[in-house]
Amino acid sequence: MRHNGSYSASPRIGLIEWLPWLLGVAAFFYLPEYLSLGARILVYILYALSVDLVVGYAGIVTLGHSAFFGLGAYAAGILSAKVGVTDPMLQMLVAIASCALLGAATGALILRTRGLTLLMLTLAIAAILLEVANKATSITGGADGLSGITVAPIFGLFRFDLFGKTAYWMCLVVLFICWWITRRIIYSPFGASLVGIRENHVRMASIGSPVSMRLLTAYTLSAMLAGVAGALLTQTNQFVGLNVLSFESAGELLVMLILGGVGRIYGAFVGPIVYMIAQDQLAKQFPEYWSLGIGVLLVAIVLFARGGLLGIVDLVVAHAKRGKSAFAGKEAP
Amino acid sequence: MKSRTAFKIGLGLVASVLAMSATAQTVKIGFISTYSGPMASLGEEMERAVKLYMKLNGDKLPAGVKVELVARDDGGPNPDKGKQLAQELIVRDHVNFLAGVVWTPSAIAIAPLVTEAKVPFIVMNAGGSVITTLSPYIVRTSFTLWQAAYPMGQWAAKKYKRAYIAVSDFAPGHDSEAAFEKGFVTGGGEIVGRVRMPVSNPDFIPFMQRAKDAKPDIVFSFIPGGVQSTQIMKAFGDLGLAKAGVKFVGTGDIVSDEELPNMGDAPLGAVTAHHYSTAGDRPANKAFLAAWHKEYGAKATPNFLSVASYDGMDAIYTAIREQNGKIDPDQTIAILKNYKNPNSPRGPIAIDPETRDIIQNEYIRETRRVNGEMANVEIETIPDAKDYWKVFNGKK
Amino acid sequence: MQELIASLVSVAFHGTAYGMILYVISVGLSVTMGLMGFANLAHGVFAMAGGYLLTTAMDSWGVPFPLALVISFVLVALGSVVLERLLYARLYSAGELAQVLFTIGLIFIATAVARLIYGTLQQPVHLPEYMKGQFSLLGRDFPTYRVFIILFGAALVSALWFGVERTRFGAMVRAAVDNRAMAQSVGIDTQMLFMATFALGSGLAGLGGALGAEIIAIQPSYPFEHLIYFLIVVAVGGLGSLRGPFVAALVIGIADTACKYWVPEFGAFLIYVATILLLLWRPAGLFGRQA
Amino acid sequence: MSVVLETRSLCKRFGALTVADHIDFQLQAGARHALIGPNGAGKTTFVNMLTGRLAPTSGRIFLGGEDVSTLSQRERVRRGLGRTFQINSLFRGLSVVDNVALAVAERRGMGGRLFRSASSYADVRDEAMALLASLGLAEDAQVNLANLAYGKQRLVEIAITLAMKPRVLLLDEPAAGVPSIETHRILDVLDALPAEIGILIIEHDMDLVFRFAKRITILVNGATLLEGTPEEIAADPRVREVYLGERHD
Repeated sequence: MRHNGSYSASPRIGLIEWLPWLLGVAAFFYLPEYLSLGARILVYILYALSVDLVVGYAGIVTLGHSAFFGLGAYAAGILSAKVGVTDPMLQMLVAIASCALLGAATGALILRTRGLTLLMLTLAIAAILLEVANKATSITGGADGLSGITVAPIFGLFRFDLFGKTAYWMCLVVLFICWWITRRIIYSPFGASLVGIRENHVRMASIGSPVSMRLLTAYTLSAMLAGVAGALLTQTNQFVGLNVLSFESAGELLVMLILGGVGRIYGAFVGPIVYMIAQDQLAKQFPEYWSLGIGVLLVAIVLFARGGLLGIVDLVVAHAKRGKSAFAGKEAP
Repeated sequence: MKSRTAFKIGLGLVASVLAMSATAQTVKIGFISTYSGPMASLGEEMERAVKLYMKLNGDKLPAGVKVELVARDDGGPNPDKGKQLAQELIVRDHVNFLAGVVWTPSAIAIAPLVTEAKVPFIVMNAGGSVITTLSPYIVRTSFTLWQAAYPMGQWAAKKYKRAYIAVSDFAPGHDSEAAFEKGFVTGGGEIVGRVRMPVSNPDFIPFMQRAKDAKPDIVFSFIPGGVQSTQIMKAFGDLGLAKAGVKFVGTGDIVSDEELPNMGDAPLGAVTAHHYSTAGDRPANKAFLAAWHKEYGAKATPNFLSVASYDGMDAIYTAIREQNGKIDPDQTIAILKNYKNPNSPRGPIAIDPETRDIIQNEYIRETRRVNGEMANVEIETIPDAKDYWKVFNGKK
Repeated sequence: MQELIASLVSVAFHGTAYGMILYVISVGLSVTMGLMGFANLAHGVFAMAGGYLLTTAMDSWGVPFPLALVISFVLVALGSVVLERLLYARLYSAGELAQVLFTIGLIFIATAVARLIYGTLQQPVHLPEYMKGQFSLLGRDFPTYRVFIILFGAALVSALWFGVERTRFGAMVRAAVDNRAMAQSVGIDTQMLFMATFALGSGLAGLGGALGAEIIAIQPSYPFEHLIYFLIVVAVGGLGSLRGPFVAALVIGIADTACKYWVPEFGAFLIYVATILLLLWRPAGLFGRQA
Repeated sequence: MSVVLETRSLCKRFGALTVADHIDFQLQAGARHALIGPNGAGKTTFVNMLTGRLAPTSGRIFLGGEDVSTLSQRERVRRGLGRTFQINSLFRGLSVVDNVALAVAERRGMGGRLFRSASSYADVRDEAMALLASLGLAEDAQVNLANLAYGKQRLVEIAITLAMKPRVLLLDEPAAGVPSIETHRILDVLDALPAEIGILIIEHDMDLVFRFAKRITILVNGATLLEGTPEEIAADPRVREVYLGERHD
């Protein structure tokens, strides 16, 4: 099922859309030793969701979203390690604000361009942040990473523990809030207009849509989401390293997203879950074959299954439905 | 309904299979090192040493006690990966010891975890001075960069006046820069220039050119050993610094023993300070080398990472023996604080009870051709070298 | 003063050598992107393959250095044709996102294959004796091999330009870059042309990777690590142009070396900032046609 | 009658090539005006300058008496300038009704609302549905546009533009690609367009032009050759000269 803002489709949250949250809560009770992996997965889901908003919905092909993920992570980390602000909510707010600023400022400059130029600009901006983080050793820790991050208990009550219980809940709740907001945005007239821009930006401009402004808004919102994800990563790891800003990790995130399916919200859920669990189980034993497999999978998806895993599910469901359509009533549009 | 029950059972199964913990008499050692990425050779040197020690010393364990090594790859200097692996080793695998760790940043990132989980952590390579101060559960059997670079500076100051410093831009590099500078400047030398180079895969030529153009008497360098040491040696040679009368000095990393055969003549005459060289003329070292060659072939060469890992395992085995296989973290640390080995391949070593850091001999070595092979020949010994950073700064 | 001149000469020399390598690697990317409109992020794979072929040819097959360079060029060009026919060609009309993801997938595969065959270590290049040491000119020493790179690069660039300006093949490429539909309508077999250009561009990348193995270390993460520099050369130079990337590569090579020499504390920061400013000023690059 | 769209001495050059050469043009309110000319005469360039997609090299454009020469596309749309495209320019991944609703929403100025869901704006949907019904597309409202027959896609093209409630409508070859036996459906739709809209049509199908237009301007080599009623144009010998061969290729 694709989730698009539409003037004729109901935005009600379907039953199946509650499934991930059910699983999320169940995992806490059934897999207590895997909570830190779980928290990391939740963070990457949020990160993927933010990328889906720009790449999948607004159609902005960016390779530089790690800039915002990294900025959020470093903002929270620096605030704690260098300024001494340990309150997680405050860290989160500062991360969001700085990503909003960077997103708006860079977006205003680069979203006028398209194609290779845009790709290059997003890449270069992420590269600049990486270089700054690498060289401003006294603030960021440089290649050593930023350690000495302490995070105070949430609301003074819940301490971040070794097993990652608190971190897991924090990530789950924050992801839930961000998902809810993102979903509303996608189903709003604004979200519909983003899809319009993705499908045909020339025509959107000709019907009087402020295309650049819409893209800038989407870009900034997405930057903020990525910033939240980054800050969460810092708080769960209590450490920030340069690789949050690296091109490899940006590429890896795109892999997760395309694996799940682009432009359909839940692709951002399915992708990281499948990818990271597989990685946890397989990558340790077969590091070489792991990246070989990822590469082959990516090529295969691009060539044969552009919609990712969820796209395949759609096809199967559509096929099954067609089989019984003589009895089934109206088919969902 | 049915499917939900099935789901619950499935989850439960997965959880219980994965949660199978260590049996009573198995001591688990979580070992983190680098097996992939450009620095993969480092992990191999360490793991070979650990496995060799375990193979040769199985009989030194108390009856019924087994040691299990759980090895993990951090893929290079990725502190967050290292930290994540440590967390998993502690929480999922319930290890009794953490060991290994090539990179100082990773060790720093892991420190708070071992404090919270009370898991003794034996650092087998990472040489940043600060590490042992970050947790009471950290013991180091390798070295610190201050230990090598400070005496190197003192030694160089007696012969040369002008030094150029070129180090990798991360904590160990910064440490060695500060340590060399302190030793060299206190001894009356002058630093004529400095540069910090990227940590992975740089082209050293522009940096060495810059060093050459500053016209120093010596270039002091630290880079994370392995293949990079060959690269920097090549750059030093190609730019003709030696021909221009510039001496290359550094910590032992720039002339790692296992890379010496690849370097050609470039390192001839380089002077380095280090705690281990395969050319070290000690019975313990000879025995160690013999065992190594027997196990891994005549061409395989151990290096300082191997020795630190070998000694680290000896420390762990000592702790296991003295507690008869029942590992209590605090008691372990108490035992390790007083660990001594007069017959390590690198000479006598001991853990400083005050700082939990290593005390060992530092050797000033010159790279020479011995019997047609390049070797780091020990020419001076500085006995019982501590971590000078802690000495000067009163840190524990 | 004397010292300043000495440093300027060093920077210009090493920067030019680096720039030559960047150009030989990237020029193919510029032409294929301009010609086929394909966002090929995996171009660095060909350069890496060239580097590995060089070291393998020399160390395992005992091939002398000059012949090893030829082998790198030829084998990479041939290999790229297979890839082009089997995979790339299916995506010429696909969207940019699909192309980007596809080529990232290729990078993952290449990285893994390189690791499986060669391990993770940087490949040492054992240059022949006559390429080692220094070359004295005007009282200064220059590393011989880098002098060779500059001379070889210059010769290659001249040959390439001459070829594209003066041969029939070159004329067809230029026509197709200018206007594909037009070229097709006057009877140019664009499919063959794509294939040949792709092979040439990839072969050059392989040659550049081999030639530059001393400067840009050959190891599995090569295609990821240096991608941004290859892309900068193309984006700054302008798509589909031969001269643009040359100017861009030299400027970037020299600027990068200058930064390392004088302000190493800034790293590549200044290069990236300059790239962004330039692309904002001229989105199609220095020599590209502005939309 | 009043002038709703006017250009004064509009020029466009690409390097040495002049594609619009001092064009003075007036469109009356409620006009049915056609712009014709041989291929490469600069018709599409002219339309692109009117809408603001291309900036003229010199000259001015007035919309309802206001100088809009430097305004963005969006500003001109808001002032009542609508256009259709020669090659379908639609939102292929969306349903037909959403194609139109996007335009309705933008006109009403709520296309950028962030929080309430799009489907809660029933008035937007109803207006879009009504418009589709008026073009005979009510049945197809929920169909994915990419699955719609080509001729109907041409109608959606017009529907989107009408949703903007334009005062001036620029139709760029509305019948392009539609088999000639079906152009009558397009013509029916055009005939039924609200009388108050000033329409400028660019079309190669001369039957359609002569049946629809009340006034015709001929553009040759970027300059106005002639303007007049269909009868005057048909009678002018210069037209035959320009079009000789053109209509037979």
